[in-house]
Amino acid sequence: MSFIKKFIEQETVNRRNFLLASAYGLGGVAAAGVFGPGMAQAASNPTVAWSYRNRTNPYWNEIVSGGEAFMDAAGLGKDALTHLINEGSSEKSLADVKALLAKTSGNLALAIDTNDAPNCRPVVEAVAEAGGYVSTIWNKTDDLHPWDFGDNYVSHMTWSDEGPAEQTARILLEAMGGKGGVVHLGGIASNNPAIERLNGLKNALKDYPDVELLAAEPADWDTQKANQVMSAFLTRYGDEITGVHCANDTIAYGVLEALRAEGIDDMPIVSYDGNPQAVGLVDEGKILATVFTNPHWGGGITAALAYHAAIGTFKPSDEPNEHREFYGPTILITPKDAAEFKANYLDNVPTYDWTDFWGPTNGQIMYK
Amino acid sequence: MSFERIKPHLPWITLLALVAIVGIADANFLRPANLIAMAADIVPLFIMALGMTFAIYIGGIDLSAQSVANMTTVVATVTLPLFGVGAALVCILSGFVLGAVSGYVTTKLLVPSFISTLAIGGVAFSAAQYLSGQRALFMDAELRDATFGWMTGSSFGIPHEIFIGAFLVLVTWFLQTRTTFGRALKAVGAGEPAAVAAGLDVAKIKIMAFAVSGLLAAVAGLLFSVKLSGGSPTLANGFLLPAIVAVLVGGTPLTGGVGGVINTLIGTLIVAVIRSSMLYFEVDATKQQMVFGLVLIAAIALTIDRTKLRIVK
Amino acid sequence: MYELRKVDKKFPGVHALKAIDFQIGRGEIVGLVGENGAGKSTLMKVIYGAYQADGGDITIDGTKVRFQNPRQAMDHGIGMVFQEQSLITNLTVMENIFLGFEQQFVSFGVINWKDMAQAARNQLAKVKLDIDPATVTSRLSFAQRQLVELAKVLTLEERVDGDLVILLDEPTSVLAREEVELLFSLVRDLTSRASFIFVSHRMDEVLELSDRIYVMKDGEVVDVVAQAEANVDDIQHKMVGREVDKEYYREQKQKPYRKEAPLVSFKDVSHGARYQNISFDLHPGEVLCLVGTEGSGREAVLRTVFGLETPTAGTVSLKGQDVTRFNAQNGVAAGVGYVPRERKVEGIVGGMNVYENMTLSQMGNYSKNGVLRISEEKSLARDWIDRLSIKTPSEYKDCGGLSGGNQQKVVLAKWRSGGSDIILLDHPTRGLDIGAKEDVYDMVRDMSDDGAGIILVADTLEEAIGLSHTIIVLKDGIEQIRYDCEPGNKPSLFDLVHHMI
Amino acid sequence: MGSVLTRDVLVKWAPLLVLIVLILFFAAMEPRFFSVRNFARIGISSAPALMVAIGVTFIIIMGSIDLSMEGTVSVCAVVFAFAFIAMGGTLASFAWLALPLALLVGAAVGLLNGLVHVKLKIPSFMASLAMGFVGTGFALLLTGGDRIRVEDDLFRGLLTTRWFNFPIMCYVAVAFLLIAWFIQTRTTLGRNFYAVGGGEDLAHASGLNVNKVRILGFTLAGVFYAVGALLAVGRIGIAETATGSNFMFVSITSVVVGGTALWGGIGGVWNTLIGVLIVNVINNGMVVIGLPGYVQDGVLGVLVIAAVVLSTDRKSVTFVK
Repeated sequence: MSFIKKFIEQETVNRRNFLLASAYGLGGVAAAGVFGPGMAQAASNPTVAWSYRNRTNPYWNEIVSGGEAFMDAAGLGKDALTHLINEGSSEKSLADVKALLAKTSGNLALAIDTNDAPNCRPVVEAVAEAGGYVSTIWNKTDDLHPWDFGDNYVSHMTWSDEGPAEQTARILLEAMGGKGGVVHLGGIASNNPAIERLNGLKNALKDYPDVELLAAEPADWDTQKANQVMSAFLTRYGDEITGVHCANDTIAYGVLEALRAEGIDDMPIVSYDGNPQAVGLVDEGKILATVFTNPHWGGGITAALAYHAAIGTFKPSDEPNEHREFYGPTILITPKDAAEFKANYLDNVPTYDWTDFWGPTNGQIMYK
Repeated sequence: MSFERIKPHLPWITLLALVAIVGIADANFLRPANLIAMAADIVPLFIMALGMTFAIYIGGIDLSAQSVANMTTVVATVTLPLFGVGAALVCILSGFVLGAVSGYVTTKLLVPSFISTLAIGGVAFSAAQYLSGQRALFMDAELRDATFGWMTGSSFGIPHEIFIGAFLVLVTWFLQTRTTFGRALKAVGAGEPAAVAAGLDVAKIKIMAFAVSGLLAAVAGLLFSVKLSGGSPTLANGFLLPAIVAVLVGGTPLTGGVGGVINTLIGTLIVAVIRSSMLYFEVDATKQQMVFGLVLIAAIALTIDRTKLRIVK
Repeated sequence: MYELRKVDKKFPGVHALKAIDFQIGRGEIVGLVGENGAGKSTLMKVIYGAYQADGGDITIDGTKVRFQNPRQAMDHGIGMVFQEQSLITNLTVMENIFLGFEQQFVSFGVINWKDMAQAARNQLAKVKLDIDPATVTSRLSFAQRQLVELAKVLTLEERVDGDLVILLDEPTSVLAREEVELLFSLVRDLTSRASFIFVSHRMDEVLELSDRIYVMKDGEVVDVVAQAEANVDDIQHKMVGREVDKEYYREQKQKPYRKEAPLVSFKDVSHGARYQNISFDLHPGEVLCLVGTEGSGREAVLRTVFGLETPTAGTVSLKGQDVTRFNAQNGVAAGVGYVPRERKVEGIVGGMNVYENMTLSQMGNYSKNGVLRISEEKSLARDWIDRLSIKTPSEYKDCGGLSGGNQQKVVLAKWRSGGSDIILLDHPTRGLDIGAKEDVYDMVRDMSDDGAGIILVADTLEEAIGLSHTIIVLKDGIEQIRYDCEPGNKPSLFDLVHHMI
Repeated sequence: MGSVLTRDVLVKWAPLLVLIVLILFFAAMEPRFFSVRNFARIGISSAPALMVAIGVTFIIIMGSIDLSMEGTVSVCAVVFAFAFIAMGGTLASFAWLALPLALLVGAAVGLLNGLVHVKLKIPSFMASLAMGFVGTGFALLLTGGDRIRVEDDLFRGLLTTRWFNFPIMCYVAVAFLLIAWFIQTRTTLGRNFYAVGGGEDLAHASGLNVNKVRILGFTLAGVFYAVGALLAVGRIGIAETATGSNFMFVSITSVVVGGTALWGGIGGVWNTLIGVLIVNVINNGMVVIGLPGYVQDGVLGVLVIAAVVLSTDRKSVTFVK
């Protein structure tokens, strides 16, 4: 009857909160607590939450596993991590964050991908106003910076995809012998990573004048859509296609299956993200390269940053800018190192030091 | 008091019961600040649901609402530097026109609204992608605050979104109950052949209903765009199903002529409460969607007034 | 053989059946008459199992039975031929006949269409209908469909041991006279196989067909009359509980119309295959009746006047203005009011209340800049509720919940209060009881006195003759003959029928 | 009568004409579109969609609607994959039992869907929408978000083995199409769908157990969703919570484009075949002729409207909602 037990515990806590609120009320401070911005937080026991897109994507599962690993390492227990799932809806993302802020009275350490870049500002503003601490990854508009929010906006991490995508593209183009035609299957067209990964390919193509970019179509990060788009590409370009550049691993799966249906099993393909399944395929040589962004570490460290800022382990505003906005780690995986990589990162997930916040990062974010 | 007498009041009784249940679980939920914030956050979704109400009220559906809102976030962001406040007008007008086109395709070309609005939604989505150059755009913060700051500020501790929502409820409620248009809508929804035989221009009324739906979807997109200070062709994703659910849970069934904007207000709040209750009851991440579905079935089973449904299809 | 004893049925607030005793013998045809709301339809629903009685016994050949649903009643040989169209039009004739009982043609899960077609042919032969059983029902005429419905019920014969009881609910309402004759002779033939309960508002038909007649009023059987002793006046008296005006159709109130500028004028108007070269003038105060069988073009003429149909040739003018664009809005604006046959579908909007229905066609008069003046609407509604003595608790009552007669009054009030002076009546008394019919006749006379022109498609020929100043007989879309009908100099039924067919 | 018959014939064949015109159009724009290999590709993308669309066709013929297919497909796919792996992971072992198991699960989910709709008296739109959430949620609960790979070469033969240039999954789809056609024309249940769609109250008054027909209809639809799920897994070799996504709007659009009316009683599985092919030909054709990605949604929308306009018997319709 854990439910009842939990219920009673909650009730006790609530009553205390309620009494506290009333006490403030007598002192005339309640208005600030109820309507105004939150009070300075006591650095004890913040709720730790991860807000992400969904659970149907291996990438986010890795993120979650990292978050949970951090919770265990910090002695909080992984069940204590609160999950906010936005299902691809910025509206739900924001509403959930606000609801959680209300529930925890702002005593919150939040790690979040805000789903769409414009959603980042209201989320950060809401957290800052309530006195919580937030670390973001991926989606953020360029005009928004952690240092504009004192301590409450702890950090933003993103991955510079253009460079690694260019690296994979070069591997692909080399495998194609520097000639022929390449097609690109991208993510949701307006997503930042999708744009950067295509740019990476375009950058690499400048050095390979004999390779033609036949087409670039969005496949929405979706295996089935990628499968259909690839089929249609095969019709349109047939043998002209001598290489496929995929914006991520899930797209590559769809592409592989479309090729498999045609009995083609030697097409050079590269992808991105470094999912375990994709790493396996790299090991088998079916994918020539993918880029590991270490979502496990990303998931853990983002939660760790927010948590440690919340409990006062470090003071974000004392940190230099490169500790507030930085690129995450990327590891290029090719058939040569796939087996080793698999052994090191996937079969045995390394035990990370969750207080080494900036060790593996890749420098401050540069805006163009 | 017999059950029959209670029936019409079931939607808001359900709402109160849900609020009470969550409140008992965690009294924090009942803090005025929380309730107000929750209400304010649901406003863009509510505005879309409000528009959807008109389409459903005449027995149709508007599946283009989300795409229209998506498009408006882009249009608003793109046109803000060009037209200032005029950007709002451009948004509203484009939503109105797209809705009217859906209505035209439905009434004149006899394509069921389920398909016609889905198709027009595709057109709106394409337009959004084209206009945005397929990337997320953001508004200049100063320009936004100068032009639309009033939308997202707050007075007396109450966010302006709530005033906007309340204003639109009043307007649409007035439209529904006190105007010839609202009366005609009811007639078309409840008995289209009779409305024809009474000499009403049914096609025009239906086109207008879809146009209003498109218009309000555009307003929802505009407000959301201002709130998030940017636009993207996928920004409003995830609005559609909750908006439809809000209308249905409020007690406006798809058979038409029953329910209305007040029902949608209650329905939206029910959706908001169910959604936050996931947090308050700490429902496991992998179970949330299933629980949402189950609670939804229970809520709909409670709130729909079956006496008005001749046949349950 | 089939008997109800002291059967009671109560609904919330209504005691619908009060200790009904009812019996029917083998091969008997029993008529069932009563005003709307007298309990006829409730009684029928109890008989065929749609409702369950609250008290009393139902026995077949002395054995007590109780039906939970129509299916169980069918298994005991009780079948129902429904009022209106109850065949599913997208199915074939044979599928309709065996709907719900396909199992007999199924082996190993597969329907044997050949067997079913043969069996259907046998059923159709019983009603002397020679059509391909694989025809899709929507292609049949109304009369054919009525016969198919009868054939469908007659399948009980094969399915059930023992005797059949077949309920006929208003089977003649969509039939022309000669089709009615055909149906009646068929029913008489079939008494060798089944007993019939015949329900109709057409008193003459009930008298003609039935061996005995049950008269119901207020949920009770007030009398049982044998055919020989029955006469229309007596029965009507018992049904209504008051004296029925001898001058049923208010002939004494008929005044000559004013031969001034016509309200409606048709000059050689044609509409494809529906009607050709129709010309007439409708004057203020005139009641013009279009007479003909189903499909003779009378409804199409009405709908053209209202603007729902666009003619292919000829000139239509309303109050001297030629109509160029045919749509209902223009019709209403010119003062045309349309009282459709499908009252519940086209006449009133169920789900809207009395005042909303009354102003539906004239919201412009009760609004400014699109904003309604609801208090004025309500007072209008109260006014007309009084004037037409509409039986409703208030102007807030949902029109869908009113009785047929009162719904019709609301429809008429809608047009009259809006100042419409060209009134199109399509079967205005269809399905109404006598009291309500008389009210409608009164209203027709009142409107005519006020100078409104009325085009009528009547429910019965008697009604047409009784009410009209002018009768035009149509056949296959072509005018056959035209009668002037001053009181005392009216054409006979025979005259009309002669030209109709 | 002559003119009536011509019109009827035209109405009956209109969807097919639309399909042929589309194929000719795309072939004219890009000759490579018109090749057996491309038709096989269209066949592969159509096969799972066709199964799901056939399932919902039965529901739509009854005049109801089913929006639960995304959840049902995901649940069936995931359960199948788990069972398949657990029982040996190859068709050569007892793992083949996972195939009928998936169909059973589909039937069970469909049955539940029908029960919620009929027994709780909730209109099918709402009931199935909510049940769709439950289904997707349940699939998520089962997988915890993981993807399950189904690598067995025998099973993947659905995609990789070809007879006459078309992979086996196309033949499986055709076989189930024929089964659906048989159900539609030769069984009581199939005919009763039309009766319910043509006039539910009348069918009820004729002694038809309408509720039973409805529940069986949803159950049958569930079975076809399960077949769709199997083919979807066969196509990409992965079962996941997202296996069912995007099926809802595509399948209903296909059904309507094929000429089955949303108000019930008209249409059938052959219409659905044509509808599915029309939608997939458009999708394939747009990429093949090199239409930019961002206009594809809009073009699809316009073409769908055009196809529905051309392929619906509009004379039989008085008004549309």
